[in-house]
Amino acid sequence: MQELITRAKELLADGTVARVLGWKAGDLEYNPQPAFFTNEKELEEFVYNGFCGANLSKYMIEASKLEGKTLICLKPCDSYSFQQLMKEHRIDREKAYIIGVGCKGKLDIDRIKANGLKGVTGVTGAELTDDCEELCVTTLYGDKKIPYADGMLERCSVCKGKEHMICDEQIGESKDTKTGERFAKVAAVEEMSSAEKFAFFQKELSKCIRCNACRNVCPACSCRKCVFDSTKFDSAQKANVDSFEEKMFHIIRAFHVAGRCTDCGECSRVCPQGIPLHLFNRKFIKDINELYGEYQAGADIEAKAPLTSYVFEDVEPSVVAERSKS
Amino acid sequence: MKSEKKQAEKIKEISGVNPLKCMKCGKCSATCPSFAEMDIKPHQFVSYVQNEEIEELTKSVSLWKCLSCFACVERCPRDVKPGKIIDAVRQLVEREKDGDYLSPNEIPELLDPEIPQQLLVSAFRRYRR
Amino acid sequence: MQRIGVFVCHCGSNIAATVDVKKVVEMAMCEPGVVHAEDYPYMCSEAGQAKIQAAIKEKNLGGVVVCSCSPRMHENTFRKAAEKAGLNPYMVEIANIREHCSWIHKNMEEATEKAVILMKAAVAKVNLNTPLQAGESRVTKRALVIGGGIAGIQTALDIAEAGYPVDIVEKTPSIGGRMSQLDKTFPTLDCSACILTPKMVEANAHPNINIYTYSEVEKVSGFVGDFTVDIRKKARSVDMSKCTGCGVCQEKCPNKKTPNEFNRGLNNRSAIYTPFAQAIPNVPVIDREHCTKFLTGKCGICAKVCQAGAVDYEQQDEIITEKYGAIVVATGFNMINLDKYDEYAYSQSKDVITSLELERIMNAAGPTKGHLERLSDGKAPKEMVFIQCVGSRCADKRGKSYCSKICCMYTAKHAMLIRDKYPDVNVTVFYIDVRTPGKNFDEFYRRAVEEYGVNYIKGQVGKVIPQPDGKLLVQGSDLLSNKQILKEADMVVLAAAIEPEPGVRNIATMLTASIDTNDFLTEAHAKLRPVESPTAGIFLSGVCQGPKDIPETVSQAGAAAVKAIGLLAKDKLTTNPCTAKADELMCNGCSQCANVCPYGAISYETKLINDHGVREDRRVAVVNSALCQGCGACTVTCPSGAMDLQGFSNRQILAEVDAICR
Amino acid sequence: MKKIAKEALPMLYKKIAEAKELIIPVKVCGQTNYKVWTEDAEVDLDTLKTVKSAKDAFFPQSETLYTVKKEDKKLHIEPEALKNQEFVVFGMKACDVQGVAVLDKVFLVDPVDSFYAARREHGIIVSMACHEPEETCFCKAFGLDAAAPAGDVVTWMVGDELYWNPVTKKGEDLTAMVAELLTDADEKAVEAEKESIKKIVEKLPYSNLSLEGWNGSVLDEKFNSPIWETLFKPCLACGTCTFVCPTCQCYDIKDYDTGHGVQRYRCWDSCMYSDFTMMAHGNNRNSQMQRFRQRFMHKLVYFPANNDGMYSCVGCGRCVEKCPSSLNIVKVIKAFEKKEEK
Amino acid sequence: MSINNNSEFKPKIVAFCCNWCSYAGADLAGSSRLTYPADVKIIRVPCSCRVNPMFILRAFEKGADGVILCGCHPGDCHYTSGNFYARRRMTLLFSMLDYIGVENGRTRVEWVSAAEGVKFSATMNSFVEKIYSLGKNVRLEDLRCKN
Repeated sequence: MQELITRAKELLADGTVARVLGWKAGDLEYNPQPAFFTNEKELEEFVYNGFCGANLSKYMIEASKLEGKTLICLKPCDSYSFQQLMKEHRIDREKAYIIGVGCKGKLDIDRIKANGLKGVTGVTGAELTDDCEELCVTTLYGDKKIPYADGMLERCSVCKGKEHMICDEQIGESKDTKTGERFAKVAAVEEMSSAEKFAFFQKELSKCIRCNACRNVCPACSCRKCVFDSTKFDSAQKANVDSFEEKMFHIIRAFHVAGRCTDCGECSRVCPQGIPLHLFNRKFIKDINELYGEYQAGADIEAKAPLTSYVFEDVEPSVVAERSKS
Repeated sequence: MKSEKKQAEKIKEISGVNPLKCMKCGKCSATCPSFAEMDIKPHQFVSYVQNEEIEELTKSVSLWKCLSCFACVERCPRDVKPGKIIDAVRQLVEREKDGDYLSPNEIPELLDPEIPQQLLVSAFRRYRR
Repeated sequence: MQRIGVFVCHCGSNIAATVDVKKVVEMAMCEPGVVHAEDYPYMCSEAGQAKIQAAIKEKNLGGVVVCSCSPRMHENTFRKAAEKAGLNPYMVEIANIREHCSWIHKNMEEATEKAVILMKAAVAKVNLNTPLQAGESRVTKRALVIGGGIAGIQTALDIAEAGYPVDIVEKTPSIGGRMSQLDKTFPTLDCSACILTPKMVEANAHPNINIYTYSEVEKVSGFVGDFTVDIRKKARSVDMSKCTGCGVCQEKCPNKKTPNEFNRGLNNRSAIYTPFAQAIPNVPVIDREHCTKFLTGKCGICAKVCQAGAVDYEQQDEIITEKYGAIVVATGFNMINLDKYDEYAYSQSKDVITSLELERIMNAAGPTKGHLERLSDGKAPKEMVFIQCVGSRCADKRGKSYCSKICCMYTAKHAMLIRDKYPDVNVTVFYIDVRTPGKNFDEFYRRAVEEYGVNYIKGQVGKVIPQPDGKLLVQGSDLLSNKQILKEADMVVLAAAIEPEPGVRNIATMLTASIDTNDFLTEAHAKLRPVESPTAGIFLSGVCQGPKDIPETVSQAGAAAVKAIGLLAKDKLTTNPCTAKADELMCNGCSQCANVCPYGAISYETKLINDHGVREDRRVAVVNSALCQGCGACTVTCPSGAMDLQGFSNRQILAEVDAICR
Repeated sequence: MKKIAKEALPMLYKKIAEAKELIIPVKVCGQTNYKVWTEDAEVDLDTLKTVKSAKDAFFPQSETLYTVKKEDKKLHIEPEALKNQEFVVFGMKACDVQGVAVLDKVFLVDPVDSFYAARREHGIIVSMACHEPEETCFCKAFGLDAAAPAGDVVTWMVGDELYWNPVTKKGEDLTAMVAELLTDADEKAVEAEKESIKKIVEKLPYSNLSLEGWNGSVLDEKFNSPIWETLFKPCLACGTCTFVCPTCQCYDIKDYDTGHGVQRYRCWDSCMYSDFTMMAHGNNRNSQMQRFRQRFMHKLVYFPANNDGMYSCVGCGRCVEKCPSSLNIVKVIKAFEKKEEK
Repeated sequence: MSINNNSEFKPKIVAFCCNWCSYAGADLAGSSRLTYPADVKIIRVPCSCRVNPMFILRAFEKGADGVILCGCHPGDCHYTSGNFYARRRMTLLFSMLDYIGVENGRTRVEWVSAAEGVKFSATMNSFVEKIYSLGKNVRLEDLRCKN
């Protein structure tokens, strides 16, 4: 972290960048927030540790409009989002100086608390310089040590890899955190009967409060005006009312980002109701991989996106019924 | 008449053939090696089924003269497969004699001089395919 | 909300017999926005249209719904009628209560209920219609004809005569096409070359016609009135401007082992060649795949003997880019491949030939100099058998489902010509049906039977068995005598099915013209617009649209020419206003829409946008409405819904969905 | 003071539900929210904070106001019936109960919101002391006592017993209804529990949060502060904070075409949304900074200015837990604190 | 509402047809008097690629029991490639619907040319039959639209 701050100070000082986009320490151990820093003094509050899960690439849309370059810190997974946004002309590469930061897996305070912990007042062992094997959690009701992996975000256990797709320089070490198969849960749902699938999603989505956090955090949902906020599409909806959210909103959102979603996992991270929203995006990714060939959004700036290309021999939609297990 | 209609339907079902596709070109008869020995010629079989005159078909000599070589099936430009129709009529006749569905494995045991040779040949050919 | 008028047509009893039109009118009056509703026996009639116009004026209608036949039938009629009454034509919507309702349902209650729903959907849509203005685009007064056979030549001549420049693009080294390969033509037995050659010469000499032989269309862009076409002029290796057509090079060429395509490979030609004596242009081509100079680098004899110095081994393919207002497709046909027809022994015996091969054998310039002889041993045949419908009318994958149409007549012609020239040859024709609709056609066939003694047998041939002595044993049916016939023949002629020239699929794709499952180009309407493709500005001439004989081809060629002339005579075209449009305030500039646009109609501009007081430079999509054809692919790709299709907008379609699901 | 054994609670729920609708924290897919009790519901009184507050019980996220039906060309308006059956909200914490008091200030003053008023009239609040307050709690800053919430009946979970103390007429009536399940108890255990809670509250990291300088009279000063310009930056403009908040009361009114009528309904709106208070001319707050400022100015300045100093924040800490960008009202208050120190 | 309504299931079926092939195919079915159930209501769109997944979901939301999309055969699109895009979009959408537990028979894509009146009618007959066998769409319909 210190190396990162030193480098940021250098780049600010020599005028390479006008500002730094990173994370700022919070008032609790586990709640650092995305922030812009414009001088050395402010950088004292800079922090980069296991709780810096937020993907900063979307903030670059606004930063692209500002004078001068912005130093942006990207984790390996964030770099996919950044490149995808570049591909869609939403951000200006020339306005960014990218430092690829190392990653040893990001933490989820809700998962940490799910280890039977209440009133968490401190967590140590999550610095990038730590070996990130064990977390020491202090709480109002006693302290406890838990394995690092037990506090990690779901997405880190199915990590796409610790390689940066795009960056100007790299700082900090990474550690492989992949322990699971990315599509295992999707495949498990696919195995269910039609009624079970419906019950599963109905139950999960019945929690949705339409706060739009999933949409607003999503780097692929970068529309200036979302269809769900637009009166032009007759689709404007705010209410959480029976059966609308769980179907239309989440399916359309997943469809709109299909072929563009890098599977950064932010939607699931931010959902206040803990809905596994990535299951929608991953379903599309899995289908695309299986039906149209492996495709990773954000990995290759030149590759043709699966929904804006085709081949004559593409499968017919009836393949869905043939493949369906329900 | 009614039962003949039923029989015609049965023949279509067994053979999977739609006799209405026939354009009466006669290529089946042109190609048939047993033509000379037949009273009802292969192309006529198709017409008989179309006209639901099954009675005569079941009594015909041709039924047991067809070699099931399926040359007519191969060559038919309209995919009518006269050979399959003949085969179906044979099955119909045999079933009415209670000789229901045969599987190739059962045949050696069941071999009975009463079963016409042609039926066996045909069955073997059919199952080989 | 519009003031809407609903007009329900009885279509005589076509609609009224199944749909309670009065009930539809009554229900229409209950719909929001509807201020007028009436029914009439024939809405499309003069009087019916007058009713619509009167209502528009009297009730100050802002939208019109006509419940009638398919919009593909009369949408234009009603739009024009509304326009005459001062209403924007795009404020008219049709509820299809005939093809989609009265004609397919029998129960009156059910059909009426459905008609009411269709009416409601149309009313819901028209409520959201906005007046659209058709744009204009310029017409390039030049036509392109693809294919230089009789169809292409005739079309080009007719267009040229009307005063418009025409280019012909022909794939082979000479124009002339299939007709130049024929010996005689039915039913008059004219010499094919005698009637074709003058046309070829005329086309070549015509000041308005420019011929690109040995050339292919490579790329087509643009749209009706303004196509841009890249033509690849393949390297001929002979300078057209220098060559005198003396023919010495062909004589001296040491490599004479190349199968002669013009003679269907029945004999060989030199590597530098003109396909046939009357070829236009009379300039040879070096077949680089077979030329010794190109294969080994050694030879160069043709260049040495050419006194004009026209041979140019260095010549390169040339791309010519030209603009056209109209394109006529005249790509013609080929015979199907008979390799799969083992039973006729085509690939086993040289004496089993196709009809087109027989044409070449009978032709004085052909491989046998016009003598009818067996290709295996050169002996004169005594017994000839013709087999009809080889590959035509087939339900299986080996052949074609359609009737090739010309075979009955040319077989009669061949039979007659043989009997005429060689009276000692017996001719037998195996047929399924003899199809002779056409002026003097049946008479011609009867003459073959009655006057020339051709033996017609109803029945198909099952197989042809080559015998050790060189004879061919033909086993066929005689259905009328219910016999199986075994006949020894010296030659067997197969009337092979014809199929569209294989390259047509590629051309159709470039032209965005549709083709059917048999690769014939689709006409805009099977009955009313038989020479036009559904793609505007593309016309169809000859067999590329479906099997036909020479007179039919020539008349269709003329018809296609007239349609093209009709287009070229206009200075400007009105464009379809139902094009895509991007909402600048919502556009993300993400380029996804441009990725799916088949017409390259979407570009991006950086514009100063005032978004409710926030001013900033934004990259936004701009649609070129002259290029946009209104497919709507972009609208679905656009996640924010910034891209919408005028006339079929998101809200309009959703309103229809809502109305139907109500 | 009454009590009931923890293991007997399902019987209590059943008893209440026989007569009245019972709204209680229920766990669904790992998340606990207030829901109508059913026999198979997984009641969860252990989770301190439900994701959403109990606000829904009195002011649902969406509710139909009336339905318009069309017959020929005539329109008929069918008003939605008001709540006319009693219901019980079980397990509300001190902060949530205070949240309802805030809502009362908005909906029960002229013009009275009849939908809300009907729900308030028929709602019976069974509150519950916070057994184990958490690090995100700061109700103390607003003068609330987590150990002694308000309500019609107040309860404490002590060991394996739920202590039950009716304090209002409604509470007495409810108690009478379930009397057979309750036994008498003394207050000793409850007093001990109160002490223990108070001790924990003292240790909470936010307990000493100072609201000094935040009141109805500092409008211009706070409004014009440059702090907002940097503070809002990470805000995603989502509605999480609004929708989990027990006091946010803004709503939007919309129409929905059901195919056989048009339902006019109201639903929660968030001042963080770009179309919040959108009017024909556009929006009067057209940057996220302005919208962000609005939210906190409303809670800490405008609301106290109009309601005798009552803040419209109750310190439940839900926004602290749920904000995707880890922004929250505490950070806002602290940011000003820091600035003013300098 | 009449009591009849419960006992007799009348499905609502939306068919999106491209103007150039399938709508013309439907016209041909009509002029050939090839019947199919009146439950099918056709919406004309210029091309199958005009059909937004949102339209399909909207139909289900509003109570449609089946949605079918008909377009030109692959390779025959009037706009050259529209149906290829539609094919990918619909494949993914249908897969998603299957994934969330909507019976996959409720959605279908068929390629029907202008000449295939017979196919159009046969397709509609088989689709309607399928919808009858699946019964009412209860999983996607918005509760407010139920009555």
